[in-house]
This record gives sequence, C-alpha cells and structure tokens, in this order.
Amino acid sequence: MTAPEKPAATPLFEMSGVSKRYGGVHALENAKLTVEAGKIHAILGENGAGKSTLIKIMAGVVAPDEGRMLLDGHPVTFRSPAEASAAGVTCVFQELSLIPDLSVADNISIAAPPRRFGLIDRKAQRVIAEEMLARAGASDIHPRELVKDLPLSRRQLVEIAKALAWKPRILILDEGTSALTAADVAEVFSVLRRLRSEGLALLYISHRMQEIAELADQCTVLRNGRNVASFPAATRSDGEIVEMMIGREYSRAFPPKPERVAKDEVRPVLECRKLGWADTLHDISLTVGRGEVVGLGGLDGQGQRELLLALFGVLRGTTGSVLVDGKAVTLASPAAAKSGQIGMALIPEDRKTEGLMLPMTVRENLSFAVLDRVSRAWVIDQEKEERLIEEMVQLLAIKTAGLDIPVGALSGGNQQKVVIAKWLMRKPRIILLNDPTRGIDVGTKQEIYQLLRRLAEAGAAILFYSTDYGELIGCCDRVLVFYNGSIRRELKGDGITEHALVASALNVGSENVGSAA
Amino acid sequence: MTLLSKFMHRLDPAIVTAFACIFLLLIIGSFYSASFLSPEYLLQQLKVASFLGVIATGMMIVVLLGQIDLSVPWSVAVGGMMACAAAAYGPLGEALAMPFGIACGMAIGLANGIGVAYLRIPSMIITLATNAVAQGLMVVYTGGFSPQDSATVAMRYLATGFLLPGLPNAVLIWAVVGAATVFVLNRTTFGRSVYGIGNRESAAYLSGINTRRIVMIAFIASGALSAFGGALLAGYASKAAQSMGDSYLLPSIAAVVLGGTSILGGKGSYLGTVAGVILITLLQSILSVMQMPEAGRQIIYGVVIIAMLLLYGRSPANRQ
Amino acid sequence: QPEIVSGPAADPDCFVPWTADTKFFKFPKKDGPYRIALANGYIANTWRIQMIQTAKAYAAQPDVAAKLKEFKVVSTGEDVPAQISAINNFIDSGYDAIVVNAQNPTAFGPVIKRAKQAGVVLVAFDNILDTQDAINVNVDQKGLGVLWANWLAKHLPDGGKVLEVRGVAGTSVDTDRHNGIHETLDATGKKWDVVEVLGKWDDPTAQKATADAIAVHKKFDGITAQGGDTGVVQAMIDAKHPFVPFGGETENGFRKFCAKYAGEGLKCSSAGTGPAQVAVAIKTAIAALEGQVVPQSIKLPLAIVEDPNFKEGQDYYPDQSDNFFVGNAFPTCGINFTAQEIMGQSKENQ
Amino acid sequence: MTEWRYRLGEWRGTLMAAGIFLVMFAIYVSNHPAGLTANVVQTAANKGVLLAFVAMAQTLVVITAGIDLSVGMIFILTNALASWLVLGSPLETALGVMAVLATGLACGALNGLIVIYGRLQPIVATIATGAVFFGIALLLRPFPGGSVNEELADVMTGKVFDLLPASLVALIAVVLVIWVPFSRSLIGRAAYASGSSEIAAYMSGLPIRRAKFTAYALAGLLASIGGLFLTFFTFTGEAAFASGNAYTLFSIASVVLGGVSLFGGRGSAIGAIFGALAFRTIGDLLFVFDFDPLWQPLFQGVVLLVAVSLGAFALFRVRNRLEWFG
Ligand SMILES: Nc1ncnc2c1ncn2[C@@H]1O[C@H](COP(=O)(O)OP(=O)(O)OP(=O)(O)O)[C@@H](O)[C@H]1O
Ligand SMILES: Nc1ncnc2c1ncn2[C@@H]1O[C@H](COP(=O)(O)OP(=O)(O)OP(=O)(O)O)[C@@H](O)[C@H]1O
Ligand SMILES: O[C@@H]1[C@@H](O)[C@H](O)OC[C@H]1O
Ligand SMILES: [Mg+2]
Ligand SMILES: [Mg+2]
Repeated sequence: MTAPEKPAATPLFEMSGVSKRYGGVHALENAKLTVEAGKIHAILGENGAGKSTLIKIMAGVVAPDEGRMLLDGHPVTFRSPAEASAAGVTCVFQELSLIPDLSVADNISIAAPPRRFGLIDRKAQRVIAEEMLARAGASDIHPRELVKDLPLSRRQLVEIAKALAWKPRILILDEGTSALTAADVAEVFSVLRRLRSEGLALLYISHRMQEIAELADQCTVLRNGRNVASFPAATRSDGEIVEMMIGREYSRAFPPKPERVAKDEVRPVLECRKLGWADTLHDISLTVGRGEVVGLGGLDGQGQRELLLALFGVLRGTTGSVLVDGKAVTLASPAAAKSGQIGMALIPEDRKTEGLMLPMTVRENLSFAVLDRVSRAWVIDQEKEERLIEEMVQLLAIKTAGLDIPVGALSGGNQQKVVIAKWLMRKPRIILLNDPTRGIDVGTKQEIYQLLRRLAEAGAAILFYSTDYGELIGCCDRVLVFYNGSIRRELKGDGITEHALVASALNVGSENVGSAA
Repeated sequence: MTLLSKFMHRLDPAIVTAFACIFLLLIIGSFYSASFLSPEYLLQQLKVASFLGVIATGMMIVVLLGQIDLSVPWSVAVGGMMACAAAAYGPLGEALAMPFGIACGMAIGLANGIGVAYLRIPSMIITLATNAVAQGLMVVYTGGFSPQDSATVAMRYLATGFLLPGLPNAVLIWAVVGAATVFVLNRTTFGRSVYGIGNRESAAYLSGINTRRIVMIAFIASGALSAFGGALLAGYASKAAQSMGDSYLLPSIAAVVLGGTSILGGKGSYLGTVAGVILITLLQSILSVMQMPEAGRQIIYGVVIIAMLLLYGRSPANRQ
Repeated sequence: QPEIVSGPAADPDCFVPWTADTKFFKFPKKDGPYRIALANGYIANTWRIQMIQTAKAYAAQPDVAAKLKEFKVVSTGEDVPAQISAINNFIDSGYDAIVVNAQNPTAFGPVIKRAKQAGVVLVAFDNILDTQDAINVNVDQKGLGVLWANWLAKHLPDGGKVLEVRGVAGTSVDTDRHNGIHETLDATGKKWDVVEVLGKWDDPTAQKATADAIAVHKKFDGITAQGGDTGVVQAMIDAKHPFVPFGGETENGFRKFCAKYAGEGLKCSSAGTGPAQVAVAIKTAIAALEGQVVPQSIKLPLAIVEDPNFKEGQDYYPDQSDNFFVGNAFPTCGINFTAQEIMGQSKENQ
Repeated sequence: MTEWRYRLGEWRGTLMAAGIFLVMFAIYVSNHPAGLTANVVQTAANKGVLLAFVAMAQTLVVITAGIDLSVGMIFILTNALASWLVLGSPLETALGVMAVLATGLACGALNGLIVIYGRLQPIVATIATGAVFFGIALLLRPFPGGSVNEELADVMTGKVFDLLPASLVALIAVVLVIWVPFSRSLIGRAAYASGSSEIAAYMSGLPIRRAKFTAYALAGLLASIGGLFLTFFTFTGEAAFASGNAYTLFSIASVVLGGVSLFGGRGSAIGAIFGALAFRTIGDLLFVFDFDPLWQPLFQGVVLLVAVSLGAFALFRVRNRLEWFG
C-alpha cells in the first residue's frame, strides 16, 4: 500500500472554513489558520475582528457553526476546554480563567491535580506549582496565596503557569500581556521564546504592535471575521499591517501637544498635598493644570491605581489633602467626587466589573453616571437623556446595533468607548483614566488619544495612567513616574522618552535623564 | 396588528407564559366547577391576591438588587398588629393606624437596610435575624400590654370596601401600588439604580451612585410594603394576629421568580410579578377548593412551580 | 417511680380520670417548696401567650407561690429536639416537676424514661404525651368534634352541605377533632356533604379558604371550624353568605359574632380548650409532689357555651381582643381567671 | 512565618465560629445549675448535632454558590420514613437505615438534576422540591407516630465510654467519611471553583455539573443522616412543616456563622458545624439566664442579630471600598 502523496510535513494544527455567528453578527466567516510547531504565530485584528472567537473555537470553549480542525492531520472536535487541553491545545484566555477563591497552587493544577488514594495530593501539587511558577518567571508568587489577593499582572503570570501545567503542544495567549508592564512583558517574552525553542507552537494575540514585531514568526490578520492575510513576520511594515487590520490607510499619530510656556502659568485644577494611604501611597504631591494631560508612569502596581482610587473617594483612611481649584475638598465617595463643584470622573480599570453593567442596555449604561443631571426630583427626563446619549454616541462613534441591546454584546473597544462616554456626559473637569486602552485596537486607541487632547483643550485636567509607555510619551504633557508608592521623577516635554521612562521606572539612578521635579 | 405585534415583541416570554399558565389553571379548574370562571370567584381571587401582591412588590424590589427579604412574615404581622395597636389611642390613633403600622415595618426595613448596605451582612441572614427580633417584640407586646387588635373602620374599608362599584378596594390599592412601582422602577433614578446595583454593584458605586442609600431605601420600601400588606390583611380579617404573615414568605418569593425576575438581581418587570402573584394565589385557591388533602396540595404546588419554571424560567446554557 | 394505687384522686372534682380504667399515681411525698419548670414549645400565638400569662399568674397566687421555690418557663420554638433537650436539662438541673405542652405527642419516650429514673414528675397538657408513664391533663379533642357535629345534626335534622375548616395538617389535635366530627355525622345516617378546607388555626388563612369555598360552592347549610372561627364568620359576612349553624372554638371575636348575629341564623356552639389548663397542670404537679393521689390522665371539662346563652362580660367581652380564647376558668379546680386578669393587666394604658 | 499566615487565612472563618461557640458554651456551662457534666454535654450534643448535619448539607450546596431551601424538608421526610423502616431485627434495621439514606441521596440528586439540567435558580427550585418532599412526608406520616429500633437509637444518642456523646462521635465520623474526602477530591475542588467563579471553572475544564450534582446529592444524604438522628432522638416520625422550615433557615444561619460565604467558593463544613453548635447554644442560654418567658424570643432574636453582625467588624478593616463588592 503506497502512502498518498503528502506535503513535506503535516502542520501541527490546521483549521479551515470555520464560521461562527452570534445572532446577526458574523464573528467569524470561513476563517482558516495553520499553526506550526516551534513558531510563534501572531493573530492581529481590530477589536471585534474575531480573534478571540477563533481561539475559543480552537480551545473548545465555543462550538463553531461550521468548519473543521485537524491536529497532526487528524480531524478533531473539542467539546470543552478540558478536551482541547488534554489534546494539547491550551489557552490563556483574555477573560481570566482563574478561580479567585482558590490558592495559586490549586489553580495551577486545577483540572488535573496530582492525586494519592484518589484525593488531591497537596504536597505534590505544591511542587508542581513551584515548578510552573518558575517556568512562567514568577517564582516570587507564593503558592498558597489566594488568586483574588494578587494584582492583575501577577494573576496573568499565574494564568500562564497554569497553562504550562497542561504540558501543551499549542499554547494560546489571548492578550496575555495586555495587563502587564514592560518589565513583566520582558519576562514573559523570554519564557515564550524558551517554550518556542522547546518545540511548542504559540499563538499570540496582542494589540501592541511592537510586541508582535519583537516576538512573532508568523502573522495572520483578521478583519470582520475573515482572513485578510497570513505572512511571515518582518515581511511587512507596521504601517502595512495596520492598514490590513483596519482596511484603510493609517498614520500612527498622536495628536500634537500644545506648546507649554512656564509651568506656573497653568492654573492647577487638581492638587494633592502629601497624599498617603496605607502602605501603598506615600507623600504624593502633584498638580494637574487646566488643559493638561499628566501621565502616571512606572512599573505596574507602584500605587498609580490607588492614587486614582484615592482621588475618586474609594479609599478609606487617606492622609494629606486634595485641593480642587485651590480649595480643600473631602472626597469620601465617588458620588462626592463627581458632584458639581468637584466634577471628577474616573474611567476604571476593568470595564466588565467596574465600568459597565453588561446585561443592561447601551442606553442605560450611558446615562448611568449622569442620572442626577437628567432627572428632577428623582424622575428621569427621558428626552433630555435621549439627547445627551445621541450626542455622545456620535461624538465617540460608538459602533452598536442599537441603544437597546445589552452593552455586553459590544466588542471590547466599543464597550470601552461606552465607559468613557458615560463619564464625558457629565462634562467632567477632572478626568482620571486608569489604563483605558487595555485590550483596545489601534484605531480605537487613536480615537481615544485624540479625544483626550480635545478634552484637555476644552479645559479638562487629565490624569492618565497607562501601562503602555508609547501612550505616555505620545499623549502626556508631563509624566510622573511612580516607584513604591511615591513619585520618583517628573518628566516633561521632550524629556519624556522611553529610555527615561524605563530608567526611572526601575528606579535606576540616571540623573541625567529627564528633569527632576 | 403591527401595534399588537410590537407589544408582543416587547413582552418577556416569561410573562406571556405565566399568563398562559393562569389561563390554563382556570380552564382546568373549570372542569371541577364552572364557578371557577364566575366573576365573583375571579374577583375574590384578585382581592386575596392583592395582599400577596403588595407584599411581593417589596420582595421584588429587594430581589432586583440581588438580595432577599426573609423578614416578611413578621414585618407583615408587625404592620397589622401595630396598625391595630395605634387604633387604641383615640381618634388620632385611629387616623394614624395605617401609617403607624407602615412606619413600624419601615423600621424593620431600616434595620435590614443598615445591615445589608452599611454592615454588608448577607441579606439572607440579617433579615432572618430581624425577623426573629420582630417576633420577639410582638410576643412581648402581646403578653405585656393589653393588645388592641381590631382593625379600624378605615382599614376595613381599604381592604374590603368598594370605592369603584364592582372593584374591591384591595385590588384598587394593589393597582395603585403597582403603577407607582412601575413608575419608580422605570422612570426614576432610584429604579435605574436598583437595576444597576442588581447587575453590578461595583460599577454602580464607581458611577457615583450612593449604592448604600439605594439598598437601604429598597429594604425600607420592602418593610413598608410588607407592613402595608399586613395592615390590609388586618383590615380584611378585621383584626391582626401574630401568625398572619407566616404564609407570605415563600409565596412572595415564588411569585416574584415565577414572574421572571432573576433571583440574582438586575432583571425583571413588575408585570411578571403580577402574573406570579395571581398564579400562586389561584393555584392555592383551586387546590383548596378541590379539597385536595394537604399532602397532595404540597406536592402539586411544588411540581407546578418547577414545571412552570422549566417552561420559561431557565437560565441560559453555559456554552453557546 | 410512682406507686399505682386505686382511686379516687385527692381532689376528685378537679382531677377527673379520663376513663374508668385510668390508673392512679401516688408519687413519694417530697418536701416543698418545689422547683417546677414549664417546657413550652411554640410561643408566637395568642393561645400560648395567654397560657404562659396564666401560668405565671397562677404561680404567683399566694397559696401556690408558698409551695414553689422556683417556677421557670422556657419556650423552645417548633423544634421537637429542642424541647426534648430542654426537658433533659431541667431533669439534669434537679427540678422536681416539669410541666410540658408537647410539640409532638410521640417523641418523648426517652425523656419520660429519664424523668422516671430521676424521680421527676412529668405533667403534659394541651398537646399531651402518648404514654401511660406521665400525667396527662387535657380536654377531649375528639369530644370537641363530636360536640360540634351534634350541634350541626341538631340544627340540620335532614343533613346537608357542611363546610369543615380544619386546623394544621398532621397534628393529632386536628385529626382527633376531624374524626369526632365525621364519626358523629356518619352515625346520624343522614346525607351529609362535607367540604373540607384547611384553615391552619389561623384567621386570615381560614377566612381566605372559606371565601374561596363560598365563591365556588355558593351555599353551605352549616359550618364547623377549629380555630380561625372569627375569620370564617368574617368571610361569610363579606360574601353575604346567609348565617347558618356553626360549631367552633372559643375565640372572643367568634363569640362576639355569635351573640350579634344569632337572630339572623348564626346559631353557635362554642367550645374549646382554654389556655388555663396550664394551671390545672401545675396544680396536678404540686399535688403529685405532695404525695397525693392523682389520675394518670385527667379529663378537663370543655368550656362550652351554646346559643342562646352568650352573655356579655362573661362568655365574651366586646371591648377585648378578638384573638382571645375565652373560657379561661376551670371552676372545679378553683381556677377562675377572667380574660381581663390575664391579658388586660395593664388597663392603666388605656 | 508566611506559611502560617496563609494557613490562618484559610481557617479564619472556622476558627471564628469555633471561638464564638466556645465562648457561648462556656457561658452556658458555667451558669448551668448542673455544671459541666457528661449529661449536660450529651444533651447539648444531641440537639446540636441534628442541626450540624443539616448545616453540613447546606454548606456543600452553598460552596457551589447555590442554596438548598429543601434541606429541612429532606430532614423531615427522612424522619418520617425512618419511623417506618428503621425497626426490627438488626438486618432489617440496617436495610432500613440504607433505605433512608438512599432516599435522602435521591432527594438531593433530584435537586441537583433540576438545578443543573433544568437550569433553574436553586432558591426557587428547592422551595418547590421542598414542598414536594414535605407532601410526601405528610403522606407517610399524616400524624405523628411510628417507632424506631430503640437499642440502636439509645446507642446513637447515648454516651461512648460513659463520657463522650455518641452523636458527636457519629458527627465526627461523618466529617471524616464524607466531608474530608469530598473537600480533598477533584469533585470537591470543582465545587469550590464553580462557586467562586463558574465561568473560570468552566474555562478551566472542571467537571462543574458533576461537582454541583455531587454537592446537592451529598447534601440530601447529609440531611437524611440528620433525619435519621432526629428519629433516634425522638423515637418517632412527624411531618412537621414548621420545623422543616426552621431547620432550613437555621442551617443558613449556621453556615454564615460558620464563616461559609453565601456567595460560594469559600468556607468549610467544619466551620458550619461550629456555627450550628453556636446557634443551638443561643437557645440554651435561656436556661441559665432568668428571663421572663415572654422576653425569651426577643432575647434569642437579639443574640442572633448580634452574632451575625459580628462578621461585620471585618468591614472596618476594609480600606478599599471596592472590596465591599468582592
Ligand atoms: N457571546 C457573544 N454574543 C454575541 N456576540 C458576540 C459574542 N462574542 C463575540 N461576539 C461578537 O463577535 C465579534 C467578534 O468578537 P471577538 O471577541 O472574537 O473579537 P476580538 O477580535 O477578540 O476583539 P478584541 O480585540 O476586542 O478582543 C464581535 O462583533 C463581538 O461583538
Ligand atoms: N491551599 C493550598 N495551596 C497551596 N499549597 C497548599 C495548600 N494547602 C496546603 N498546601 C501545601 O501542601 C503541603 C501539604 O499539605 P497539607 O495537607 O499537609 O496542608 P497543611 O499545610 O498542613 O495545611 P492544613 O493545615 O490545611 O492541613 C504543604 O506544603 C502546604 O504548604
Ligand atoms: O390547642 C391548641 C394550641 O396548642 C395552639 O397553640 O393554639 C390553638 C389551640 O387549639
Ligand atoms: Mg478578543
Ligand atoms: Mg475583546
């Protein structure tokens, strides 16, 4: 019996003709993908392009409407993530799949813990955890720590460690680095490269172009649920790739920053004096002027988020004082912070739990922060509400099938726009942003940058935390670099460079970088 | 036709099914006795349903928040007993009987609200505790003071009189309470906040909603409505008694949920609760009149609730 | 522990043996004053509250108080094991006698054993114990059903359609009364159509059940109800149902109605189980401790009032609560509490 | 040492419950006229253990972020059944015990099926099945009665070596045979996981359905062990509606007192057992304080209120208000 003629090598994994519809939305249409061992394969596309859907199908989370998948040339169907993982396809999901109330060790061996006499062997489990954490470059995480007590960026590493425990052949990371800061990313990259050298196939989704350039061997671009192109990395320029993604010409540009004269001429709208909180914030003093975009830099978890929360009245027991327009204010709750005289808004970190009520309609979400303004004696003035909403939907170009569908049905980017829009409806004077572009495509990001600048020009004072250094450089008039709960350095104007940001974030003493505060 | 279809489109399938079940129940009942379709019987059912309706309204608001109110039994009793108690104090007491009863219910609600909103004690447990305290207070009250427990003329009138010919006042009151609730839930910031909190409390809080106040108000409203229901019930029975609230807890929860409100909060409409209340009342009444022995009654009651929920109350499947 | 002796009892007018075969107990005499405990179960209804007030009032009467070193009351709620434990605790703590309104007549076997070993006198009343080893003080629940049925049979010589509003399903009290009613009606040989609904001894529930029954069956010729009677009459009034003969319990509200509407056909027999039986139980316990002869099972007279004998201020009190159980006296035992004495103590409030 | 910090964190809820119980019990015993005797302990244990079984049952379900409002009725139903079956020769008695336990398991399994495959919210689904279970109990025991193998009952409610309450020993045995293996098994972990975050558990490929089913079914089994002990304790069967409801509600209170989170994913049955014992001691306190009988229910209510509010003190340590919503 002669074997039929085969191509040189069967690819590790192949899918073709895969479609998935959600109601009227074609999340995927006739998509295909080929994955080879020992390669890092990047999947690119705008928000809502279908990337997550594609890999959810691969990983057995979602059943495709049609299409087929081959592993080692054999047709496969995965009815659950466990089946996929057992077959060697393991995914680190965009929505975290860790169990908050279980320990890190429990999570890492969650699906197939080591057992003795049928019961979970916690000692063996702990050994595995330590090993996997080490492989994921996170040996500083204690295996008994509860996942819910870890900061987001650490959880992401646990997530990777957990995936590694499956001993996968294909490891998928859906925006696995979106919550990580540069240092963590570097760590993850070295892990990924090592895994590649061990012969794993890696599928990698990220909205950060430079990461892809740095890491990928192969790229596949999706747009509107269809394949646009698949090509070896480095054969196309960033510009070309982005154009493939958005289907139009693209110029990566941050809006121009206005010329600033002397700092003193900017009237401070927001001022903190020696703000402190628990062990996390120490003596934070800063000002944000009218029309100014002030960035918060540094490694993740250095107190930036807490500063924003403290300003917004979420934290108890803060010390020091906050002044708005030169007057001391008490910020005891978000309700107080957003009230008339203060006019503060916070675009929170996690839109799913802090920004939106996913099952409620787009309309209800949009007007939620502004209910007090569109109502009289508690009764909502529906016309007024409608007017404001229409205005915002247009201003932010929110893509939605209607105002009365659940906001959870929108793509990530559009959900984020809703979060921003709901606060802009108040025309806030002080805007606090907590990493607002996480998981958002380049096109939307750009819109958000433009918007920030316009808001600043209209007189808002903006405090902007981002884990993406490029954004800080491109958007901010000044950047305050955090380290260990205090401000270590203030960079401004041309002094805001990647080098300066990284150096001061790591608290290495290059005094010549930027200008000290 | 298009108007109708538009209306139908907007209707929750849960509510449509619930009303269909009511209809079916009546049809089945009419095989036993044609009287089940008589206007007197139906009006009598509506009247009796009103008490549950008023009480379930409060339960629904709390359930929309993702909470539950287990203090209903003794809030009802306190409402009835305290309204009657006030009546002992001359004409002023008589005039203030109903408001006083309601105020006492609000006090229980306030305790619940503080516990849930400010102390963050799970509602299932704090309301259980306040229920026990309310019971304790009523036992002390009944034994220690000369209990005046006859309903006032006004209470009787509200529960059993006819302001509009043919329509019992109790039904009218339920309609008013219902209309007010629909308005509050759909057209006010309070209502919007209730749904918001029910869906995602942290997001509501970060939107600058005073979530604690809303939760507290919701529990106060629930206490008030339970007590109001109790006072009406006292009017219906001409007097108040300790055990008068016992049979309202589980039915009020069942009615709310049968009406399509999610027990997890955030989703539900008042029309559904109306359907649920009528359904439960009718079911209990028909089984009672058919002289079903208690055992069979319990079994049928349980089976019917499950069957109906299986028809329309299922959560979405996990996997798309 | 007690000696089985032959009668008669020490106070034959009060300690009436249940039947001719009833045993008599003679406990070894103990020196007073005594420590007596009352283990009640459920407390949140008027009957029980009235019962407890009566118990306290009785124990406070000078001649009784002189014999008591301690009188302690504990209510344990609806949970039988809690009540069992309460009694065990009283036994362990050395009480001389324990009076109990048992949550479940059959559940106290182990406790009775233990009490016997410890030489503790156990007296049950109202909800009594299924045993020959403890003293029971009760009214004849089945007899109550018989009485009501006879009343209906007397007023409806040709039989007819009767509404029977029952109590709490699964309790012996409900079953006994129900059986009494049916056996008696059946024995008349007339044609009876009995519609049963469940009123749960609760006015609103009984009222709703009655209203429903009337809406469907239109007309009844007679009614009998155990508990919730006031609600039943109320439902008749609301539905404009003609007044018919009625056999019911002893709530003040019910009797008010009976007196008021007798002329319109509400011919009542009102009989029941006064809460004051607790006083008889305590009295029995003391007698037993004093070494007097007492029957193992004591039958209390029913407090019966029948049309046309409802007397204001004696059989019913227009100014008092509806929820009250009248018939709080057992004159043969020298127990003569009036309603006001028990529930209306704080008249200065009014 | 950090290791200890984590271990303490894991056991905090249980330790709290144990602490509350010990304080209450100490107050009780030190004021008891008889003092700390084997009899006093036995009486308290027999009463407490009943609720402890039901509370354990509730715990299993609550861990999955569900709730079982029918546990009290399973307890009542199996009591009614046991009063028919657990009699006669040792063999008959043993078969009877098996049948009773199997019935409990079946009731729990039915709840599980309805909740999992019917996808109904557990609160309402179990209110409804509770009604059905009670109806069946009432069919079995229209009025109180029946009996039980008294030798067995005496052993199970008596004392071991004249010292230790046998019921307590049985409780510990059940913990060792059911709870410990469950909590250390894959299924148990899946139960915790699905209670903590069902989506994450699903994404992690855990057998959610099997875990939940097991939790509900075992809850039924545990409730039936409770029902069995109720029969041993009372020698009789009774379809007592009010007490079925009371046990359900008490089990929730016990679970919360025991540090089990009603939101799921956190807590242990051992905590719930202490919660149940503590709850039961509230009632016992009535013996040792001389309260006017009419004030007793109020006293119990207030103690319950205070006990459930104790947990709220942790709130004052919360410095990030977002943790309120955790
Ligand atoms: N569960 C769902 N129900 C309805 N629509 C959905 C669902 N999941 C995804 N979609 C829709 O399918 C499309 C593709 O979504 P997908 O999450 O795959 O995008 P993506 O490329 O991962 O986007 P992002 O970069 O924002 O993560 C979007 O339009 C989205 O709104
Ligand atoms: N939840 C957990 N997460 C991670 N490691 C754990 C966990 N529980 C126990 N371990 C580790 O497993 C090993 C043995 O576990 P063992 O069952 O003896 O637990 P333990 O530390 O004694 O805790 P416990 O007191 O809960 O039994 C120890 O090294 C311990 O640190
Ligand atoms: O005897 C009954 C008593 O036990 C109950 O508490 O109230 C009603 C009475 O009929
Ligand atoms: Mg995605
Ligand atoms: Mg997305």
